Amino acid sequence: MFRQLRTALRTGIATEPVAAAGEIERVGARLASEVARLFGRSLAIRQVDAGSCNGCELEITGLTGPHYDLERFGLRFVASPRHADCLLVTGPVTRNMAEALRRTWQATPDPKFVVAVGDCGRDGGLFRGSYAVVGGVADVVPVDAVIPGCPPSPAALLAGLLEAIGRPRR
Amino acid sequence: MIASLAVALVHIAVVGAGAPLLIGALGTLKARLVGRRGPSPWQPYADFRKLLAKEVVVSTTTSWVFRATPYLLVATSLVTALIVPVATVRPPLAFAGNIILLVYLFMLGTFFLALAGLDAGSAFGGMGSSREVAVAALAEPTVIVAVFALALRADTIDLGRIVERFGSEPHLALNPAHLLAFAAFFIVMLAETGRLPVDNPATHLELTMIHEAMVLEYSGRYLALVEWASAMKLFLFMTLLANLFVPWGLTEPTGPVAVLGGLLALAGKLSVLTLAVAVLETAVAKLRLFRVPELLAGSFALAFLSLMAVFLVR
Amino acid sequence: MLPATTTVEQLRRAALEAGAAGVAESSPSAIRCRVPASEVPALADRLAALGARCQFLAAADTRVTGGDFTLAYVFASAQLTPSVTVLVSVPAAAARFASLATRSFAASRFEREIHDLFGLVPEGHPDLRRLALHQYWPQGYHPLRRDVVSRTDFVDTGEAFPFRRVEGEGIFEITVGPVHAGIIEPGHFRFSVEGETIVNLETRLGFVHKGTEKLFEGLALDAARPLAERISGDTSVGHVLAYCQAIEALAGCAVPPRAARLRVVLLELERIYNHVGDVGMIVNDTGFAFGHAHCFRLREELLRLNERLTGHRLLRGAVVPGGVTGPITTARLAAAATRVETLVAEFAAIVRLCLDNTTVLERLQGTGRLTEQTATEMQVVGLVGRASGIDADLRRDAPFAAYGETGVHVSVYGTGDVWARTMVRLDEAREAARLVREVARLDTPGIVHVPVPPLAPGAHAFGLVEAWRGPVWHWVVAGESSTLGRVKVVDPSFRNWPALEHAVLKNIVPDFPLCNKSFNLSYSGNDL
Amino acid sequence: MNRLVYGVIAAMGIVAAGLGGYGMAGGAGTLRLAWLVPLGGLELTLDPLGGLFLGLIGLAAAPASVYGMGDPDGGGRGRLAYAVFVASMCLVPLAANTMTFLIAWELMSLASYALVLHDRESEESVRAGWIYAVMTHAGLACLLAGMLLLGAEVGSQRFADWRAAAPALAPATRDLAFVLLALGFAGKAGVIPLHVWLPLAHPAAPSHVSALMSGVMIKLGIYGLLRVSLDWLGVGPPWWGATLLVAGAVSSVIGVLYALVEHDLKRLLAFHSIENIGIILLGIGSAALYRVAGLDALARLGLIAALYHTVNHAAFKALLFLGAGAVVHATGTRNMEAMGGLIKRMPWTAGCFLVGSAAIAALPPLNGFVSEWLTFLALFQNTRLDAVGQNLVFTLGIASLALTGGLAMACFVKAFGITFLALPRSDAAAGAHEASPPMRLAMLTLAAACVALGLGPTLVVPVFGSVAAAILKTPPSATGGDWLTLRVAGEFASLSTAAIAVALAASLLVPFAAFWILGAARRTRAYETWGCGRIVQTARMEYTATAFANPFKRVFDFFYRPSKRLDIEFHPESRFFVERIEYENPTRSIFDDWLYRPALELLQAAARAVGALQSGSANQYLAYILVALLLMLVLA
Repeated sequence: MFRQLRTALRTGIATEPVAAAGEIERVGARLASEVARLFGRSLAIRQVDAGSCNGCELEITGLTGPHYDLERFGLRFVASPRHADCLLVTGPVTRNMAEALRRTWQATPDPKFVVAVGDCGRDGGLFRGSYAVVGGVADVVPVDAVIPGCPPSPAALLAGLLEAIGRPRR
Repeated sequence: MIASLAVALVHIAVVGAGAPLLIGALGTLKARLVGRRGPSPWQPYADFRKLLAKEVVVSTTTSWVFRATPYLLVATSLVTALIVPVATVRPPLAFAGNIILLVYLFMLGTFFLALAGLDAGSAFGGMGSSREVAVAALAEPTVIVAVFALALRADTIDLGRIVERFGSEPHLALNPAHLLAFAAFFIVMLAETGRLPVDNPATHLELTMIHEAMVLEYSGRYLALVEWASAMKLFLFMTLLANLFVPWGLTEPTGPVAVLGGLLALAGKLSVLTLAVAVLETAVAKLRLFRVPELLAGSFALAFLSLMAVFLVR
Repeated sequence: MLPATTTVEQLRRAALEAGAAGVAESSPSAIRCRVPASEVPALADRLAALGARCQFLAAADTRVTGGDFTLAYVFASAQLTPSVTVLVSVPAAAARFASLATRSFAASRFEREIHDLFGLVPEGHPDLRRLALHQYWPQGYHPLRRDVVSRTDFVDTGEAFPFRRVEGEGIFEITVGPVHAGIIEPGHFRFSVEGETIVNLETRLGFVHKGTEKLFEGLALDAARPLAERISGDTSVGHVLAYCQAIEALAGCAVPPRAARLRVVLLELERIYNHVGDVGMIVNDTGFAFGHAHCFRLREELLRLNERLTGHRLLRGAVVPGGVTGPITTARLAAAATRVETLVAEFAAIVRLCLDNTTVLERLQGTGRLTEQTATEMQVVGLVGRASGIDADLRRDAPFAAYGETGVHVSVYGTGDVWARTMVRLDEAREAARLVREVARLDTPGIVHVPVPPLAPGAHAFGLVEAWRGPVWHWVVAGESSTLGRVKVVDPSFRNWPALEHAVLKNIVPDFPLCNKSFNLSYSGNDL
Repeated sequence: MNRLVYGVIAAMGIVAAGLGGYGMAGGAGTLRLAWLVPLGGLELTLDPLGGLFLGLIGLAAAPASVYGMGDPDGGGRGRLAYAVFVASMCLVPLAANTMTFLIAWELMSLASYALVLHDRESEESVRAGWIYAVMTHAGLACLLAGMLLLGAEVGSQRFADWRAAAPALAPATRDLAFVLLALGFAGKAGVIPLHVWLPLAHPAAPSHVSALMSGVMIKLGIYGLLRVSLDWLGVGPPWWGATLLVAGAVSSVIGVLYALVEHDLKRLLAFHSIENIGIILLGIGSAALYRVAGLDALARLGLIAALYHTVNHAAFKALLFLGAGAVVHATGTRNMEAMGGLIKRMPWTAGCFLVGSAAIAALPPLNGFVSEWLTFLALFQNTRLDAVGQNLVFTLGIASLALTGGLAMACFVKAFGITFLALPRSDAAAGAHEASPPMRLAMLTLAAACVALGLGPTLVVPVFGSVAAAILKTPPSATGGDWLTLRVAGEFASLSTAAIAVALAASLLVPFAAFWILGAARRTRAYETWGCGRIVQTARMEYTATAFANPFKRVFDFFYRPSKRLDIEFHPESRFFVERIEYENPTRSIFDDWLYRPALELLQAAARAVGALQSGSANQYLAYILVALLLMLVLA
């Protein structure tokens, strides 16, 4: 336990300020006003992998690490869509996941918003047109914003999310 | 009458408003200890505010039990707040049943929360309920026996009077049995409030959780109420631990100054305790589910020894 | 387990005895032949006696060129060398072939996949429930046939998969997924339990089936490279390297020595960041936030190192057919090697700290035990296999890229529990750091890319890479004018998923996430 | 006809209750009919303790009979047995001499035996009846021997004479009489390990009979134990009380442990009767110990706790059995694994059952909480005793009572949750219907009694206090406190369930009202249970009763000794293709394995030795016992 404390002291706080400005494509106008009012200080995120290659998930899990630490902004990942305000969906949406995504969206209480993550989430990306893929996230549930990239880095994800809820970065 | 009403309001206000801060501070401290900036200690307030503004999605499988439970949980926590010596040694409802009432009020909450977990019919809820009642059923006797070991030495089971007695006669507390009871109570506190190493409040995996598995179906204001109630439960347990075993600073509610003094003393004690819990929670892993009963059995043994010591070391 | 003495010669003799035609050596340790469909089980039995079992099976729709479907089998020991590739024609009219399911568990899975995607029936297969496609997909719709018309006229009716029902009073089913509580890929787990003890587990995957193999068809070689990198996002290098090696084998081009060495560096960097992250996740599932936070801190540093070195955090775009691209100079490589050593040393210290914590250790030891016997019978591969006593690693057994130069120390544990899988990761991360250092030491400036000559239509070749999870296979059949005809991808996850069902038996439900994380199999790579 | 018979019995119950109330209030009376039977004739006496039990029987019989009116299974042959059953139970607490007592006692046993056997087709009923008959007659033999012994020593068969002569008896005689009588009564009360008949017999009877058997008949065992340990034999040595206390501790914990892994709803309730008998014994044992030490006030407290819990248990256990009866009637099964979702189809039954569950789990502010609180206090006060051995016995009692509380809560989460909540697990449960109006009325009455007994301890405790004082022959003392608060032992403790109820109601209603005013209810949407995005929920995915108790099965595996069995049929050529899996994990009973089976084997060996008498028929053994008893009666 003391070795652990020593390690903790030596490493210190690894959390960094958010560097880049968020590159985010807004889809609706609703975001800025209502979302900021409600979720500016508290946002529960349910992540849904609707068919991604796991690259986006890899970077999303990075958000919980010490460097990005999304919790400092009042953002956190939750276990149940019942607890969620925001669905963070990676795509492309496969035929086999479309229904699950729809149900997850239904199970989430209003007000809620959907952020599509990655180039695949935006429009299906490389997988567009496959017999097993429906398309981008917006082809299945209403999307409010898109964070592009393949995969977007944790920095871009964090900046994008903060932009979405209109939260100043500090 | 008016004075005791005022004290009641103070108790409810302190517990109701302080509980989220306690949870928030624990979160911040734990994050700092692992090298993260972590959420603000005020985060739970923002969460509650948001949840209250949200819609509630209720499963079509559920009955009124599911909908009534959040209110009942809050009610049990609030009533408990009136029994525990938070700000003074004369908690307003202390006369209504003393420590036994305290334990059974928590059981009332657990009873309904566990039923609510079963009500939606999902395996996760049942899993949480089954585990929660197993933990509660094994933790509850320890609370009774540990607190009773103290009560015997103070010759009353009124919580306020126990505090008063130990406060005025500190030599009573200088006793190995006292330490045993403290250790037992500490372990049970972790178990009853779903902290590590019994339950992991930070986990987000359906299959491993206890508390969160039961509340997986709750949303919006119901979720806020349930989480608020469980925050209050943690606050009350920690307050009990602080004031029963470190009984100084609390007095009779002679006036606002005395009450304020009691609150300040409590704040100090809780800060230390919060830090201790945060350090402990970062230093241990969650026990395998079926090790938990062993831990609880151990704590029960400690409490039982403490009680026997009252007779044997007389 | 294979007697180490098996030689190509013995395999050749066995093939000939089974009536194989056109037996030829494709490399010093591999032969190819053609066998009539009816003779496959007999051949399999002869090879099994030599320790070679079915390790790969794929179908290709070659009706346009040959009038029949073609099946390609690879028989080999767990070390995958020496091997026999057997080609079999399946007449389109019959669309049936003899199943090896009860002889080789691996084959049974490949056969189910072929049954779904090509509509060829493995006769005598005891379990032909769907694998790649879900229940609601129409009967008779086999999307990997060349002449199929893509259908969108069917909807998800939620029709349930026929899970096995465990009889007995009080038994019920816990259903988890496809949308999980954590940030992980989608899949469905169905536990039959009596309370906490897991009596039976069935996994139902295929949720992220994206038709990847079909997407390869007709692509130009360079256009297919990004797709190969996105088969499983965390194994970008592993897959693209297997793909490139298959193309290079087809085209008969040798990559420059420096490129081969850099490929080692890239593959090992991928291994390290994944192992570090995995250990973080395993420790996190024990509730030990400290280990998780520090492993993730280190993983982030490693990903940033990747970005500095190749321009992409997941090392994408660096490996191309014919070599590698990117500005990796000798000096930067040396600096990277030093950085990697530092980070891995720190990682080892964190792991030691975690494992010295008895509450953590207690959760790992004895949990999710996959015995050596079960692992061997199920033909488990890669990291999971090495934790269950299967001493196989392509980097040593059939060296590719520049592994012949560096040598590889293979870490094997016998206990098969979560602890063993954690220890394999720790050892491999350290070995990977050594390999990067070794390559940096050997590195001299030179070219890193050669152009790839055109492919002969209809030719086929394998690319085989020991990625961080285990062996990745790419089987490429060339199409017209240097495009891709058929690409069959096998991620090690496809081989190992069923083993998880056995490892968790008799464990308790709350330990499942820990078991699952210690396997950390890819859903995307499995579902394709 | 049905209605008439049950109506008459209900009225009889109310009359009995009135008479009992009169007795408790101090009204005394004696009725002698010397000519009716030999050996002392029929003699009935009303005193406060007898009055209490008479009242209890009456008050429980009334709703049970009303329930019987509405119970379609309650008609036919069972009516006469039921009438005899209720009438004989009423006589037991009034009996004033051996003959009267034994006749009433045996009538009660025979009538209940007939009721247990009401379903002769069922092998289970027959087995239950057989074991019940054996155990009850073994108990009778003990009682008879004890009473004859006392009668011979004192020279009178009248209880009043025993009471007077007790202090003069030789200690050995008193001890022997105590052991014999206590064994006989403990068997009837279902004290562990004499409980084996109880979980078999109670569920086998029709539900309104189960309610009376569990609610009051076993209480007559408690009645007997009270008479033996505190009344007839005078002040005994400390080991009497200590034995009762330990028996209480063991019965309470083991009873609830058995209940936890039971998924036959009525048998689960029957096991809880054993637990509650244990809790009552804790009170009686502490009273006996305090009395020996001369701590009269504490003895009274222990006795009040025991009496209070006796009454409470009658109320909530009768309620629960009636509720279970309604459920069993609606679903056609006692197996909880086939229930579920009944709260939507049987809201009244569910509501009443929930009240009963909360009461038996001792949740405030209901009645179970009050009597457990009193029992705790009685046990806590042992610091006043200056005998370390006894203190440790009390400590054991405290620990077991604390453990019992938690486990009972867990068990009733299971009983209510699995039976009434979520989705129905069978077609029968899906098509269940609400109970008939008389059944509902009976349940509502008992539920109201649970609430009233919970909220009114300040009114009830003085009544029990006077009964206790009468038994202990101490002057009745005023209990502390006022109309709102009950004070026990000065500053030591106080209780006010009414205050708790008000506080709970207020803190429940305020947030609710606040949300309601703010219009929160409009922001509610119904949607399917979260199934991870995909699965349409079925009952197969719900927690089962077996599964719910699984953690306990693992924790207490040394006690349950579960024997796992996993049968897997593989494909003949590969073990990776499974064709069928079956799993079982039953528990085994320590008492069957280690006590009764060896005893039975011993008995059989002995029977073989006595070859001439051997016939192998249980009935014949029973006949032997009866003949022997009659002989002894005549000879005495």
